[in-house]
Amino acid sequence: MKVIQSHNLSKSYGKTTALNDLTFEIEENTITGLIGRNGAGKTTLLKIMAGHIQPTHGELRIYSQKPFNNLERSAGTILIDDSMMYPDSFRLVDILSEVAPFYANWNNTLANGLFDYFSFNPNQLHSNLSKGSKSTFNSIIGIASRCPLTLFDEPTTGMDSAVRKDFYKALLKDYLKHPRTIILSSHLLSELEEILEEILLIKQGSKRLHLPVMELKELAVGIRGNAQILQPFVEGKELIYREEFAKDNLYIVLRKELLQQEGEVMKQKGLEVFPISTDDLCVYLTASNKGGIDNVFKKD
Amino acid sequence: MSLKKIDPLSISLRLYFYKLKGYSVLLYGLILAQIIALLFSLNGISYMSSNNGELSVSVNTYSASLVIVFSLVWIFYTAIQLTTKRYKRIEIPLVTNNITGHLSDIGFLMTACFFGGLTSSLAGVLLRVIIYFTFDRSQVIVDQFFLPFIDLLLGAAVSALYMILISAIGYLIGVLTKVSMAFVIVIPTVILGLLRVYADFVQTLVAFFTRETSFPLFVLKVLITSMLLFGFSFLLSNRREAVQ
Amino acid sequence: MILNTDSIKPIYLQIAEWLEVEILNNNIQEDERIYSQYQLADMFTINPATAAKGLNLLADENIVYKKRGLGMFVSPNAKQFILTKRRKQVLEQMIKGLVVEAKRLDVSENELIKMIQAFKPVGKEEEHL
Amino acid sequence: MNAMISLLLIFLIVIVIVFFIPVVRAKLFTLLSWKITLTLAGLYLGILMMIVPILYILPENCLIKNNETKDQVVATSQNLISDLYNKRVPSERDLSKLEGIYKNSSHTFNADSNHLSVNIQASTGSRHVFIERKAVDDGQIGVSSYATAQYIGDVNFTKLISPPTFTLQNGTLSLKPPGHQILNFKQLNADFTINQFSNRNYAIHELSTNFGEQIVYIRVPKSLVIDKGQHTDQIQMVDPVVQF
Repeated sequence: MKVIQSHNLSKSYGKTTALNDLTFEIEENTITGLIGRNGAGKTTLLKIMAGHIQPTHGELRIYSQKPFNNLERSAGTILIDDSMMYPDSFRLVDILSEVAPFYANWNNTLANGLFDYFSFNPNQLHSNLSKGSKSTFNSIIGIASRCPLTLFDEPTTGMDSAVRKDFYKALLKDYLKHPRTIILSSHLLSELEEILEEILLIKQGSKRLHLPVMELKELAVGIRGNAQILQPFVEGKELIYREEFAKDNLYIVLRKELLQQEGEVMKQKGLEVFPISTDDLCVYLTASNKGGIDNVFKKD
Repeated sequence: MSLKKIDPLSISLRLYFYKLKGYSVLLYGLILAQIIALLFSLNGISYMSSNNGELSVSVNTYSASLVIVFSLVWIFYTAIQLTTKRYKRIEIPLVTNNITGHLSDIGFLMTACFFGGLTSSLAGVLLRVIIYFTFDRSQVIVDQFFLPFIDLLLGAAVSALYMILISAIGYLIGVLTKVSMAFVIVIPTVILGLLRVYADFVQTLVAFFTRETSFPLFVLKVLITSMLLFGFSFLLSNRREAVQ
Repeated sequence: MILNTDSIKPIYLQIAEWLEVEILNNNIQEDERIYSQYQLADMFTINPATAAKGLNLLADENIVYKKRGLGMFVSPNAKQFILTKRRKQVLEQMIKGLVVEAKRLDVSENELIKMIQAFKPVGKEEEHL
Repeated sequence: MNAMISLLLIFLIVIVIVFFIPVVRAKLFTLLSWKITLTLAGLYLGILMMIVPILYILPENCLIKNNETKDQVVATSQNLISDLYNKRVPSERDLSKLEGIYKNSSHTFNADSNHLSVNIQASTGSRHVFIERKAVDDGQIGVSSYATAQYIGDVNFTKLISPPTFTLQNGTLSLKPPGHQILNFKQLNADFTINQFSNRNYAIHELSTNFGEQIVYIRVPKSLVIDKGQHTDQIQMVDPVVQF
């Protein structure tokens, strides 16, 4: 069943376009990674899903309802981001007990268990937490609320790597027991790649890719070697990335399916053919101009 | 997935209790304002004296009206505050929509009005007791010293009603400024303009409430006006996006 | 075992290979029930869909078989099959690389064979994943 | 009292300022959880409510009362003065039996001489001295001082007027005024919220001051010689029998 259906979704703030003609669907009870660079529109998309803002054009439906100003959707959705605020008269321990009544599936044992595990001081104020601790605390709420649609916007900002791992582990373990639809946004794919099922890659508000994360690893292939030998093979093919380096050396990235049987031939001609890590691939796919930062320095 | 019907009233009630606890800090402002007003009140509100050479006679008049006035200022400020980003952001992580957000805000304001009305009215009693014990009793005039209990209740109800009215005005102003920052300039200009050019109109408007001598009619006027003001705030903000 | 997340090798392949090794080492007997996708997801902190793909890979090769409602079980001749497959695939792949590299380094065929014969592995044979 | 109020006010204002400094506020809020806040607010309301019964058990007879018959009383005392000047003495001979007249001192001296001169210090205000000759020669001089109705607003403060002091020496009766007397009354006013609906006349009292007159009434033995000295116009004989 499709939980989220987005159709030609666009959102602009004044003259700036945050989302541009996004069409995609997300299955129920999957974990999807929303990947994009800073400013790609991840937060805007999540806010539309959570019903905090409404689209400028097109529409997004969750369980076939528009989420904006929709109480039913609000009850079934939680968006965890670093702008979450709690009243100053609540200590951390108060927040957990005060937020609980709003979520039908809230699990107190889990919330308190995680709270103790991450050794929070129950009497601290939310606003006095460090960035990392705040992210951790918010994530506890995100996991324990067990909302049918759980959205995390850059949940691990400021967390140290041990806590990150624990967070992903906790999220996955609870997901296995209580499946729900989870969307995690991040600018970095590698740290959450394993727990994802799908990946939605956006670039400047537009969809770049939406596919199972397993396919991403085999999507593209990199070839490196002498430019004269390499050039004829890739002539006329659409390249994801191309970089000339050293003397007569060329590095290109292209879709695997474009290569077919030529791979073996290339290897025998001394070209290096190798898979591309998902992180690199995301960087190439979301790069604003081909050639990357090197181009800036080449102009001299 | 949960597609079961969510009841806006029960959510509003949950939000109301959340805000009652969460915003409770605001009550310190009210209590402080009332205590300061009470201390000001101990200096009397009016003074007259006459002298015939051998004898000076003066009368100092005391009233706790200032406590009510301060409470009104507080509720006005508080109502505006509730519409600001700072407070609206507190709703965001919770289950809410515009209606439940407003209803719970109003719930909080009503509670504050009830509390403020009662305490500001009782402050008059405290003022009397302080005067009884600190001044020369033989020079304290008995008339209106012992307020009839029924008047005390009436005073509390009327103060609460005035607070409700002012909170509705403040809330609407707050919402207007959220709709467009232009209102931050427009509202004071309009008020000043009205005062200057249509002073009579403003007076009539004020007198509509302050000159009403029938209590039931007053209740009706205040409640209907407040409902209209709050309703207008609802309409203005219903399609507004949450704070960014 | 901890997955090598930096590896280029897809995680479902790593899972499938790990299960093969478990079978080779007799940690899972033939006709014994193998881990479910959820157990694997929990053990390795991976998405259950990824784990399922690893299991399906084994099922496609008849290393495991499905029993309706009971889960997946190791096929009776799984161990033998894995050994044959590994010999064929892994070794062949390595030799291919070896030959290409030898050519680049101008090592003749005879020299290469001598080098292979001269190499005496120390200790036990290691498993490569 | 005022100094104390000012101190408290300054203290409170400092608290308010501190309250609005973000850093201090944050520190403060770590101490003020909603439980504490609501408890304190409840305590505040509770204390105010507990004061209500205290107000109603306070004894009221020590407070000064209003007089509803002010006009009549003022008329009586003015009539008395003119009656006395017209040598019509009330038959009781004790003026305080009249409405609105208050006797604030009474002395009896033994005459130490066969004549009497009355010494009234200058600037004693409107003090009328009346001398009545008794029908007998009992050698005793009776001096009483009276105040006629004195009002501020509706409050009759006649009884609070201090009497002059009298001394008799060598046939001279000296009258010493009590010095500048200050009366500072406290009147309470119901809050505007109550006044708006109350049928009682709760508006601030009309605060016209009505200073009355002070009368010194001296009764002397039949044959005493009276020497009016320089105060002829202030000393009036009220015994029609006696000839000068």
